[in-house]
Amino acid sequence: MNILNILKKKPRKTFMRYTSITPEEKKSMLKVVGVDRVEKLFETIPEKVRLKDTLDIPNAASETEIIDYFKTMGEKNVSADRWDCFLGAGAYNHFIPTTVDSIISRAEFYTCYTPYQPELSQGTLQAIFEFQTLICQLTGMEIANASLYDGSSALAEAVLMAQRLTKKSKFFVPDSLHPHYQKVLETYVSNLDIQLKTLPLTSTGMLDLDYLQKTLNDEYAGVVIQSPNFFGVIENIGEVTQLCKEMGAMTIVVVTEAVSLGLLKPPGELGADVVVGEGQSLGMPLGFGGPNLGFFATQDQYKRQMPGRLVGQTVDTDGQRGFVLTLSTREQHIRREKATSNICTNQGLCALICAIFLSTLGKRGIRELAEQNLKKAFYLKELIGDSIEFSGDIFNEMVVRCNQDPIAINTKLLDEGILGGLPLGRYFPDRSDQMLVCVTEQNHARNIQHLATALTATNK
Amino acid sequence: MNILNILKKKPRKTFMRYTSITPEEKKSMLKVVGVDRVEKLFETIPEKVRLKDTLDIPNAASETEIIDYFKTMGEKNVSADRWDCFLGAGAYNHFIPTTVDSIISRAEFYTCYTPYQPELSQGTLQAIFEFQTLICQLTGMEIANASLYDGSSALAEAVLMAQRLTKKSKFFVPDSLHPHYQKVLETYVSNLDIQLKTLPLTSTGMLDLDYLQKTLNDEYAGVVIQSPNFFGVIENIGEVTQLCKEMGAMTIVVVTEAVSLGLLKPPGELGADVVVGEGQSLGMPLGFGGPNLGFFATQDQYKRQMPGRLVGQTVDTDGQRGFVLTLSTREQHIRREKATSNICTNQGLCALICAIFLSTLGKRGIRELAEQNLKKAFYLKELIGDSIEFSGDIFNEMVVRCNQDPIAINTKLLDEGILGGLPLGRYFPDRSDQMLVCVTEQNHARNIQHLATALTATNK
Amino acid sequence: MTRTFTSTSLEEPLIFERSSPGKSAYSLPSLDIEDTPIEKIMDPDKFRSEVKDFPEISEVELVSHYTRMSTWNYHVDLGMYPLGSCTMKYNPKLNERVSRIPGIAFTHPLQDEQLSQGNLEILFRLQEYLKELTGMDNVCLQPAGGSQGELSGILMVRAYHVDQKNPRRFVLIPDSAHGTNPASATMSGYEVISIPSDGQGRIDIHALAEKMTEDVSCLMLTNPNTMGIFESDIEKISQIVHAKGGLIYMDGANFNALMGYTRPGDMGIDVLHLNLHKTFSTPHGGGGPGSGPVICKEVLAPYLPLPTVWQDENTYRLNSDCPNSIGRLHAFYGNFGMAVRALCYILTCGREGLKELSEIAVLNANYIRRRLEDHYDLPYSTPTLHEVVFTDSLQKPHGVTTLDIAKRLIDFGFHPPTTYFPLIVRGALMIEPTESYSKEELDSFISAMIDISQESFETPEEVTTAPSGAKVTRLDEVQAIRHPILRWSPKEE
Amino acid sequence: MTRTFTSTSLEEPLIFERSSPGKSAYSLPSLDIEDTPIEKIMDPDKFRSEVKDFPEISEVELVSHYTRMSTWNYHVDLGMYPLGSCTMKYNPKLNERVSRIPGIAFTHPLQDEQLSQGNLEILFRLQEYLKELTGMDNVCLQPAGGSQGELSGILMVRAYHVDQKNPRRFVLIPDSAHGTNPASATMSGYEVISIPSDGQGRIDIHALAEKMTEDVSCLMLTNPNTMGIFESDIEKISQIVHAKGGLIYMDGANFNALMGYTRPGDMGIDVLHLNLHKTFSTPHGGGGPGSGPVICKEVLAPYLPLPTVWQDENTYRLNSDCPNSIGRLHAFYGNFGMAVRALCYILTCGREGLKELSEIAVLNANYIRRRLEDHYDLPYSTPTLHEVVFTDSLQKPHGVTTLDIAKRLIDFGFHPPTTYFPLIVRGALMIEPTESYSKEELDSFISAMIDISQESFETPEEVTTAPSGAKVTRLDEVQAIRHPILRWSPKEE
Ligand SMILES: Cc1ncc(COP(=O)(O)O)c(C=O)c1O
Ligand SMILES: Cc1ncc(COP(=O)(O)O)c(C=O)c1O
Repeated sequence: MNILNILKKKPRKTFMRYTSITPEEKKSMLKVVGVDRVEKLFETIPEKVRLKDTLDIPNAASETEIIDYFKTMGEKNVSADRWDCFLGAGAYNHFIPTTVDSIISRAEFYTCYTPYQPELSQGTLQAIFEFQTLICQLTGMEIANASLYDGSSALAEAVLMAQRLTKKSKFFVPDSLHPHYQKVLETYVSNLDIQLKTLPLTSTGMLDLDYLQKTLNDEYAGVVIQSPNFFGVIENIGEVTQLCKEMGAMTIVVVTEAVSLGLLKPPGELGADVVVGEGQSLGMPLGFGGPNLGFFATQDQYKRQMPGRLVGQTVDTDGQRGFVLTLSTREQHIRREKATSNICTNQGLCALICAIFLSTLGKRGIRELAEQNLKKAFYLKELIGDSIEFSGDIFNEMVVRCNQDPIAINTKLLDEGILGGLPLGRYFPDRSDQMLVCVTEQNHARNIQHLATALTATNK
Repeated sequence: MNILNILKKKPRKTFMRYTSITPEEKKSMLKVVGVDRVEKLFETIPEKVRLKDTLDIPNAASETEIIDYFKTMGEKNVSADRWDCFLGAGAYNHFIPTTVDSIISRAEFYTCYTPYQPELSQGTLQAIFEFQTLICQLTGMEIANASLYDGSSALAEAVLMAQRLTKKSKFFVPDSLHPHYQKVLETYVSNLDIQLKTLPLTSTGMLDLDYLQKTLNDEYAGVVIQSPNFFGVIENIGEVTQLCKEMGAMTIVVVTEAVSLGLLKPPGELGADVVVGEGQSLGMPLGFGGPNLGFFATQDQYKRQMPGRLVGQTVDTDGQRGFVLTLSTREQHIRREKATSNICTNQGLCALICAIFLSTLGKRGIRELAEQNLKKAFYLKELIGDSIEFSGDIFNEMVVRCNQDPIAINTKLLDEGILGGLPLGRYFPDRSDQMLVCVTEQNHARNIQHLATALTATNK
Repeated sequence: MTRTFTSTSLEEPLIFERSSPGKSAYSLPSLDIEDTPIEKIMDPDKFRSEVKDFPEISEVELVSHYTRMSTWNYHVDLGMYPLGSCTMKYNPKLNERVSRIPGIAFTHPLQDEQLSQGNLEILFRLQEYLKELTGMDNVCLQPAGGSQGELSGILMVRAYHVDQKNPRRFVLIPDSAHGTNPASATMSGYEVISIPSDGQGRIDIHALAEKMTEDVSCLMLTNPNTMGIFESDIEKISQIVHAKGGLIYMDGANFNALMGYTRPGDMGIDVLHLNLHKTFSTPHGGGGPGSGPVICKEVLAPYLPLPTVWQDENTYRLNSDCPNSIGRLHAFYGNFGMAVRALCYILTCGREGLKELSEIAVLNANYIRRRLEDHYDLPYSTPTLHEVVFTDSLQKPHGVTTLDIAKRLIDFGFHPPTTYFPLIVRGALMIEPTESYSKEELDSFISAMIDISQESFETPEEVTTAPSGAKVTRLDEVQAIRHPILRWSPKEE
Repeated sequence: MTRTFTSTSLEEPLIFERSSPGKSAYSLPSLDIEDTPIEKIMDPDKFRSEVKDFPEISEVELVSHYTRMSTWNYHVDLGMYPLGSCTMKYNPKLNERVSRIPGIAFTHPLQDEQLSQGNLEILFRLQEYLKELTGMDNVCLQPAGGSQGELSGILMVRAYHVDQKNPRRFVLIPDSAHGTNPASATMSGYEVISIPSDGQGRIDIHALAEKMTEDVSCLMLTNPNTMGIFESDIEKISQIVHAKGGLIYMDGANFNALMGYTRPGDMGIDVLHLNLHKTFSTPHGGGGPGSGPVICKEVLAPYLPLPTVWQDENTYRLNSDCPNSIGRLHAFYGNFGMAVRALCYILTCGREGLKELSEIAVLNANYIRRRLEDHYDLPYSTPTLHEVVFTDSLQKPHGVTTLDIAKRLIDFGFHPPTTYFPLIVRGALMIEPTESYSKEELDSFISAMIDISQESFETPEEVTTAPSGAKVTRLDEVQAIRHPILRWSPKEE
């Protein structure tokens, strides 16, 4: 639909659909209030700042027009429901069981507020308590919060917490961290007493442990490590936590592809102090990058320094189990400028999605899902052979060196129904011949083969 | 997806997703029951009739495969969400407010049974009570039942009721009745003591009142009349009921396009004894013809001869209002071979859809909707001019005489994104140059113009 | 943890009582043509002034109206719903999803066959699978419910006999049959002869042999029957009926007991219906829509309702040219949306899955039977399959009836079983657990039943005054009948 | 008709307590490549053996688990939810529908701009409308919640001052402000100076003038403030702050009071955030996701977070080349799905509709205020807009506190108002009705509040022991803190 149709429409006198007061009732209510016109209620707004003109906003559009409009917008996009998508890099195209949308479409879950009144919010509270537990199990950590905005701000919050705990200010941040996470982290710490030091990587694609060993000293509050890292390579978390422990630095592990935790040793088991990451893989559609789900897990001893909401178990006056938001003295609404974070609204419904997703898959499903990803990525890797940039083990993403311009390859693939990988030149000028490719259980074998052919083709 | 993919799949050992008993539990339950294998429980089935082979049904398919399969099927169809649809003839493409699907998707409504246990079914019962009332208001009748399968079987049930009430067996059925309704009626009465007599139409497209006046006598149990009729023409219901009253015959009015009742004088006001019809227009998608909604409304005096379920208001032991299925001594589960009908399961959820639809539109909306249909159909009629077959007033359907083969016209229109009308040759060989065209609020002005041009084009 | 607690729920008036002039919840497409006044189009005498008393409410109120009302219903997603004969199994969310795919949901029934190949393939495929599952030769998906399936089947039987030059006069129906059976027979122009059940809850084979004459058109048999008992004399029955030139109709409402274990086609059945809304998981919708395909042997195929779908090389076609067909039963193809869901279910479960479903359904019912048989009277000791029927005869001396037991279950957080059906069992309590629910849920139901039995002996008034935990207490059904109020009317001013 | 009744609800254990080995609810696509054992792919030492204690349940149980739990929540579709400051308005179903259109929902954030023109148009259009509604010059939709909007805004203010060669040290915040304001200031590297409120519930202008120095970076003002009072000295305030080179940040959480009546841009505001999950009807989701666009005047535009969307002839582009930007706050574009819903809402309501919503919201709040002011203490007599704050001071002498009143409302079928906020009002009861609900609903709330006040005088223990009609009675929050149990753990054997 041409948006002009919306603009052209005749104005509608009243807008009753989302309000429920009739003109008659309005009159009687005004009478009770003691004014004759509703405008009178706005008289505390000084005349001078009152709006004289009508807003330059279109007139009300009908339901049909609106649906047509958004459908048209959808058609102007390429999307993973019609193209086979090999883009990853922090947002992953995984299967979403039908149960998820069916449950979160219950108004009981999606229209309610943060569960400040626990007696009327036990459904949400119990679900978040389950979510916290599932995240602990998946990461191998002791406690987890009720969610943060996304993986990147979760990382920033982890760095802030490590600074508070260690009272130190230097952090190592690897070159293999998702570049957007790097940027968000920089924004969050920009005016605080925190310094970020880069940590190089080796030809395996893993961070340079020798360099870390040589340079890490007791001035460091922590080391950030992403695994699988931005280039898809699985890091040796255990070695890093070892080094950190020796120097009194905290290890902050970032996970952008949470499905990997279904198969890989959990960071908690490898000694991580904080595990943060992005939960989008666990039930959320790509959604153009949001809403997604920051998760934050750590050790029990840090619970009073954690950011974000926490649901805890308690009992009611009859001794019955119930759940409440707890340890809120960490939070802004109690502690104000001394809070552990400014976060208030978080990603509650996404935490619920994640809990439904993980409960649907369960112990066997999460494993099978992770294995499928590994196997399919390996299948592509084998097809590509020598052009894989890094030698380290990968989960479901890999960097491929192309003989042709990656952007041109993608353009060609698009016509074959394939949404190609991420040309790395966008972020790393020295990698402009490379593409970051992701393979999930959603990609079809024949398209993986297609992709491999396109990626390894030589200039004609 | 190629269905062969489904067939090829490796069999899955257990199918837990829709069952909830673990292998361990199964064992312990078998022990309680006192058998060692579940097969033992089937031993009352004589060996000789037991199935030896495995079924020739595919192995279980995954959720993704199934979604892909049905999407592929959808793509093999032409559908009104992508083509502008001018087909009517008993199934109408009307706007469906978003509220409808949102409410009926609540498991509380769609997964429950017929409300035989009223204490746990007050939601359904109150909704049906409201539906019955809305149908009464719309048709101008005194009572209405909780639904029948569709408009055609509702008509058949009306004829059977009229026979029971009048103890007479002849019925007039007009040539302008929907041909499928005619067929269904014939099936239902085929072995009963009922004779159907045809009633011709005139060049107005309306039934021949003179003929009726001349031939109707006191042997007739009733006269069936569809308005707007199959050719879109609005009948003179009042005149028919007048004649019927004089002869002691009942007037059964059939409405296939229920939206017309938002604007046209209700049959009840014009003296109809029974008003039956199809409610699909009121909130149900075209759905390839089903599920849709038979409605049945009549006068209070006939309530004990009505077919189908009825919800009534009563009080509980505290004197509180509540609703129950009532007057069930008419029904098969009480009266068995003497029941007023064999119907049991009806179209409950469709009745709910209809109630939500009508409540969403409300008094003003149903009028506006009906007026839009009338206006748009009139717009097409004016564009077509002389080639309109019948001179009678129409609501939103009309018969057009074409200079070219209607089927060929449709083929051409299809490429322009238009799903044309119904070539009448399929039903009436002498009308093979004619097309029954329907215009609703959903059709775009530009496509109406296109259609008019195509319909009136002369042979090149 | 106890299973239930009490809490505050919200009342809600009738939509008409919420209405006030001026509110509205609708939004129609804007008219994109020049606006001609309707009086210019037609004689205003044809128009009504308005739909009197139609509701006027906002969208917000509309949503809260139905949302509140919805909370008064018990439903399958909440827990076990052991209504016997109704097969209240889980209705998969996936079914709902695929049935709403726009290319399927927004198709017009009269669009050309060539433009409906996807839908026709769906129908065809379902036809094939149902034939395979039942061991029959042909099928029509048109009947919109079980009872319409019955009507179709009996009409087909009649048409067959007419072709044999005698429609015959009677239909034999066991006294344990569902009410739709005799009603469908009547609507087909037959008279019904009731056949008693024997001491085991099966059809009395001697009575059958006696009543089976050459004036009998067919036997309508439910198998397993409404006691959940398999008619193990089926071969004998078949012999008796067929020997006299009669046919056997099978009411397949209880097919959930049989999948993968036996097929009507292998036991001498000539025609049957299935309830897709029972065995094949399509939702009951508070009373429909259902779907009752009619399925038959070759001998009856010429009489099937029209249209059916057949495959012609790579094209699917609607078969409407069949001179002996009993004709149409539905304006279009029946409840197509239910066929979509049923096919989805069959593909999801697969051959092994379907068999497993029947196994678990039968296991669950037998488990309940065993656990409750010391507490409730079991009228027949015959083995049962997917459901079990108890009576209230142990509790009745204490003034507690089946109705009371059913209502009391509500307070324990369960939907009651089917009551007083089959009619041949006095005070029947008919329990069908299906395969869906967990052992915890079954155990919890069993212990509620045992508790209620205890209460019946110790504190019977707790049972006879139940329910107290529902939207309403027991409703006055007599008043509803004596003074029927079948619609809302505005208060007289 | 009374508003409520009590009924039986179902309990439900934790998902882990429902789990038994061998059950499963999942169905993954089948592997369409040759199956290589994972040990052949990677050193098995990298693998975990399993996710210990992960749940194993069937789909049926999964659905009933969440369905039962859902019934323990109060929600917007059920009735009035008068949580002050939270704008619990109706969340249109249409928003949900359009946000799920596959071409929108399944787009990858890193796909090329050219392949995302639909999404970028959506973002661009929303940017334009928000600018118009607020009278500001530029906007970034990235902040994922109100508090992230605040953080962005204050970081922008800081970046501006840095460009003026002095970041300055303090941020002024009225004592009535929401907790996120001071917390965001701290995270931006500022120290907070609290400004008291005056006797009318407004910011104390003299105190402001006193504290406003050249070391103050900005004032964070909520307007209307958390008492629902418009800061009518806004021009004066603006003058005071700007005279010292400071800027004004406006917390726009209460924007639902103002649409079409006034615009922050016209009252001297330099930067603000809006909560799309309040004013623009995106659902609260039990605690998010929300969206907190940051909107500014030209002078701050260079500092906006990246990326924003701009239009270049007929193409929409992501702006990421802006050297003075404070940088990114989110891995991608924030909660895009909420932007889709907010745009849908704006297009649905249109210019007249948005204004009308604010009018009705303000009327409803004033109606409640007038009807309750004889029963509850009103701390300020100043006129209020969209919400009203009472206290418990009339009830307290009888032992009934704000907490008690809030809990008692539960038994009357309402969600409680916000309690004990703003902090400057002792025992605050903050009521925001929004524009959504009917007069019947408002009247019913009012009469519940009056009844509770009566009870406080006559039978205070009814109030102090409330609620009795919820899933749980009052919960022991102290124990939750003293012995935190933040996750389920398997019972030790
Ligand atoms: C045994 C039996 N036969 C027939 C029917 C009738 O099926 P329907 O309700 O679909 O008409 C039922 C269902 O109620 C039944 O239980
Ligand atoms: C006045 C006010 N400011 C800021 C916020 C914070 O918004 P958010 O929860 O989106 O971070 C809120 C909401 O709780 C609020 O009420």
